[in-house]
Amino acid sequence: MSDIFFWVFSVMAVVSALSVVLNRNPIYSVLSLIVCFFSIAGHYVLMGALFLCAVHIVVYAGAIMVLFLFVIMLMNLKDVPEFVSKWWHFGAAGAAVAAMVFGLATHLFQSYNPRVIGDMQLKPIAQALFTTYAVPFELSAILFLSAVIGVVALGKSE
Amino acid sequence: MIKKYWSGIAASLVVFCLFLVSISVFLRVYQTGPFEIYLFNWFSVGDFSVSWGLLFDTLSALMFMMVTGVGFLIHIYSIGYMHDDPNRGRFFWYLNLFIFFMLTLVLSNNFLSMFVGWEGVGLCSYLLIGFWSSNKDYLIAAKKAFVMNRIGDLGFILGLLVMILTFGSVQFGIVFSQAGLLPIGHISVVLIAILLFVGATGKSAQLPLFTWLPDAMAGPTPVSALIHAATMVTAGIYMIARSHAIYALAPDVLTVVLWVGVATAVVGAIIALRQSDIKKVLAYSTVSQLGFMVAALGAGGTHAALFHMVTHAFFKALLFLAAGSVIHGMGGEQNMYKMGGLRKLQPITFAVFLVGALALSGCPPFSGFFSKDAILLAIYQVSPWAFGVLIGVSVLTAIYVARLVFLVFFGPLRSDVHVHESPLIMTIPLVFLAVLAATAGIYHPEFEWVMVIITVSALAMIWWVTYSRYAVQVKDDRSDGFMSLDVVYSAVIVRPILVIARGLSTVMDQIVLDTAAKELGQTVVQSGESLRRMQSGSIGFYLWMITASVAVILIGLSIWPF
Amino acid sequence: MIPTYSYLVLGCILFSIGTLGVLIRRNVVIVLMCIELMLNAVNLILVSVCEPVFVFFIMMVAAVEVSVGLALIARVYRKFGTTDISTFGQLKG
Amino acid sequence: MALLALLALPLIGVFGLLIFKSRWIAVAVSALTVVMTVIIGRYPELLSFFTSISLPSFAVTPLGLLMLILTSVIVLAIVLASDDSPGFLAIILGIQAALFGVFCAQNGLLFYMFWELTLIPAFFMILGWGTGDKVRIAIRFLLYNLVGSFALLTVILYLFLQTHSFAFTDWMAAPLPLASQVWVLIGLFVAFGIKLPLVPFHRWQPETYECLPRSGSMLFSGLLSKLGVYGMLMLMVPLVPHALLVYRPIVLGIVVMSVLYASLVALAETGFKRIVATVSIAHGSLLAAGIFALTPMGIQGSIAQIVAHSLVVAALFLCEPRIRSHFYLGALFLVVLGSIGLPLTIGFIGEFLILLGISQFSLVYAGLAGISVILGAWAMLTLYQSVQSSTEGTYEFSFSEDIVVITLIAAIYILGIFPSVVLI
Repeated sequence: MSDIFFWVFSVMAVVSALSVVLNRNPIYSVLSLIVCFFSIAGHYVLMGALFLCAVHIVVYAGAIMVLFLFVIMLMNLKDVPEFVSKWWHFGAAGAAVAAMVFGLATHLFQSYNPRVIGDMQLKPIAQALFTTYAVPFELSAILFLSAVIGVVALGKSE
Repeated sequence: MIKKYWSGIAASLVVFCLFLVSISVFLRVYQTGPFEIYLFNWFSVGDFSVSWGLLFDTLSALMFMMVTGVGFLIHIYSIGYMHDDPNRGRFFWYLNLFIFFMLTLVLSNNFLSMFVGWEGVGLCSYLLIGFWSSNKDYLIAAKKAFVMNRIGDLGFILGLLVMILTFGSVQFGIVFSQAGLLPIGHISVVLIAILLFVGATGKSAQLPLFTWLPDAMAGPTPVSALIHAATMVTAGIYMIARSHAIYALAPDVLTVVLWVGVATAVVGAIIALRQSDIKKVLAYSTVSQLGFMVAALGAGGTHAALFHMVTHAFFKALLFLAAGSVIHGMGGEQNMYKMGGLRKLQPITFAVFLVGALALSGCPPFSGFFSKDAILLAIYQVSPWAFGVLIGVSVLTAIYVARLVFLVFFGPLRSDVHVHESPLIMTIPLVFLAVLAATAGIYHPEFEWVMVIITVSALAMIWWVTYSRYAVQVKDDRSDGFMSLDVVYSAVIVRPILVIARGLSTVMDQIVLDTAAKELGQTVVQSGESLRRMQSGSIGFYLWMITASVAVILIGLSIWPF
Repeated sequence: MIPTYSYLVLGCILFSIGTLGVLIRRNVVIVLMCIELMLNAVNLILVSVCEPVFVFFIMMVAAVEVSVGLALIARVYRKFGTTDISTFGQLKG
Repeated sequence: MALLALLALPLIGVFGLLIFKSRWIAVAVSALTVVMTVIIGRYPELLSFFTSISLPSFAVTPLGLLMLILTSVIVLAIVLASDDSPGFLAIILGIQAALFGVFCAQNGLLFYMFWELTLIPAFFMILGWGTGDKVRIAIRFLLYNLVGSFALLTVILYLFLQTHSFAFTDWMAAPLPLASQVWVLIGLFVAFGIKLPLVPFHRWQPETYECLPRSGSMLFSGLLSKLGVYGMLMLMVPLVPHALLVYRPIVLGIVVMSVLYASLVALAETGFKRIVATVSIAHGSLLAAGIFALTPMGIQGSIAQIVAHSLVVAALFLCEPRIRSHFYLGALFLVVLGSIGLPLTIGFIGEFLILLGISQFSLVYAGLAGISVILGAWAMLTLYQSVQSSTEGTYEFSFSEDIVVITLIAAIYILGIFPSVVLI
């Protein structure tokens, strides 16, 4: 059962990701990205990380993607050339990516160790966040605050 | 009166007390044999340690007595000679310091503290040669003396190093007893002997390092008498005599020593023949006589060498002091061609000078005859050739001495200064020294009547010939640049060193090294310039670079893991 | 059951697609979206090895990054009148 | 605790100077450091008395203690003799603090940190108080020294990767293969050779000394150059003994060449400070030669020579102004004698033991190094005589300068007669 869902979500994620990259229209890209995020959320459910799934949907689909949509709709992006102009740029980019993924994979496959998913319930995460990771957690709060201030400062017209 | 002379009197008193000590020490050594006094440990590193200590045996007691005795007389003389010098306090300070270092040299019971004295007397020599520091030439002469002595000192130091490596000690007793266990011609012993001899050639003004001694006459005349005739320059003789146990094991080195001495005697005597400066004649004569002593040491005649060293200390100090008296009377004039006829104007000086001159030429009843005789006898047993050469040198000695006496004391006065006899405080030490120079030989009264007859007749002939040449009609044969090794040294050693130094400083430092550093810097700057062009501002390119770099790092890490 | 390396492979594929998008797209908004895609690929792998706290932090940072990044893009768009990445050449040394 | 106080004291002095701007603070602080270092030397158990605050990475070794005492004495001499502004004195105390750190550090990272820390005040000293073309000279000084620091850092990181520790004890315990010892040797040789400096890394030194004010030259020549020697003794010899032994003829050859080179160049130099600086290169190289002879005698001699050279060169630069009074001509002469290593000065003990140490390895090298005895005497006497016969002379020494000069000279000679204090 979960096998089927795994494959379904996987294919969905890859196809929608490709569609993000390859679509000429930014609106379609955003919409494909939403699809991609939902399929990743599906994977989270498959792995039993329900809380993370919820957070994922709230943050990405709820907040981030709305931001993207706003921005795209606010700007006139009609006359922007969507892809790099020369053919060899594609080649160089492809080669670099291939090399990087190859390098990554060789490292990761040595140390990859999938774990039992059951640990990822809400309580342990909260406990870890407020004990072991208390300081980074507080720091991220400061990060948010500074981001708010920064965005306001940036968005203010001169 | 006292106020003016107090520094000199105090200094003389110190030396006189030391002289009294030396007599008692000598008597004790004579009665009960040698003894040592341990003072304190100087330093010790690992199992090598050096301590300060005094050794009194016949040799050092003799030197002790000679240094303080002659030193005392010269101190007294200096009171008169330096009476109107504003810096006489400093002068006596230096003289006393010299006595201190000289005694350190001769009384030490090990080679390293002997080296302390060795360097210390060189320092005092430097200070006293350059005593009149307003004259730049004197300063240069002082520096030359110091640096040339340092060349010899390097030999001494290296000799000490080999000695420590071989015997693990610098203590006389240990070194000599351990050396006795080594076979004749052992490489370490030969090396030690030759290196120590290099040191001796510097200090005792042997070929090739003797050229500083004539220049050292820039110092006040009592200094020339004390340091550059009687005591310091005999340090090399003392050192070789002291370490005869080592030299006895290195017969080849002894041959070298013999011939260096003979060559020095020849060169010194020949140069002395043509000098116009009264002190330069005596200086070259000292070089020549030191050559005699070194030759005697080379022939194994340690006793003869030491005997000549003592008599030479007396008569050469006498000659220098009498010459000082002449210079003093002439108002500072040192050129013999401007003197003449002084025997009537300075009768006491003339009388004592004559005694010294006869002793130097080896005239029989005077001390010089006996000691030179002993030397020649010792050398004859080893090398008749050297003996023959030295006989020739003796003849030359008689000639330049006669020339000196006739030019200065006979004939008419060739300048218009008012000449006066020196005060009593200067002449009394002269008389004392004259007595010693005349009689010191009787302590060793072994001679052949044949020698007496030959010497006297030869001397008479020489004096007769030279009288007509220099007293009746002055023959101007001065040639100060004659056989000047200075020119050679300057051209072959000093100048090349300076040229190399300047070359290193300009070519190597300022061109090669600075250019290399500059080029290195330029390369870095230029590579920065070319790398800067990669920073095009294109974000797409940056992103590409980031990806590629990550790829390179990751693949590199998997290929070459740390 | 799901094969052992499946999430790793999926993450790598998504990550490479995201990187490719970063490299070949010229619209800076899309580039930013591709970066989000890459972050999500990493998140996926992290969840599969049971590191939920890191995922949590990455999400936080991603949110911050997107908001500031979009504000910057808006600002830049106002200044240059375009979101074409190849026209931004001011980061020159 | 005592060590912590010692390390902090110069820093307190720096802040005190910056706040109150009175040179007496510098005098008081440096006098206090002298007292403290001597007390630590006399009663080493004080170091472990207060164990509540322990500094595991700091310790006082016998060599470090000697360097600490030397540093505090020379700094006191500099501070007493100077009439410089409080800012300048603050820089001097800052360098002292960094030097204390280097001499106490038992950990590569701290060693490197303090090592670098000496550079910053030194750089600003040249920039702020130098004369002549000071910007260029300061940059050149910094670049040369940073190259050395880079070499040092590389070696430290390499050793960290090998041993996963920065502690000296762990480094000494780890056996390195000969091939890597050679690289460590080269790196450290460059690092310490630039600091000392050795030929051919010496070009920054004469102009830097020339450009600095008198107190600065005393500090640079008397103390900062000793960092290189300290590093050689503390790190090089224990870390790469095998490589040093194998390549001793080459390393010693380079150093002996450096001795000869600098002695020769000193003959061609003009100007008091440049000659002293160049002779100082020769002496420093001789010091290094004593170390690289790798014999107990040579190392002992080097340690004695560290003291000798610091005292002598500080006194020489102190006497730098052209003075015509007899007192100062005499003082200068006595110092010059110390510099040419006349017996009865501590310089002689150092030079003799160094030559002895070299001769235990090779008499030829000892002879070559010994030539500097002649050339050095030549150069220094020429220098002295040029001072003696020069007619300039306007500078009047103050009472405290008199005291400092007399004390330094007394130290040079008393240690020469009783050298066992410095032969550790």
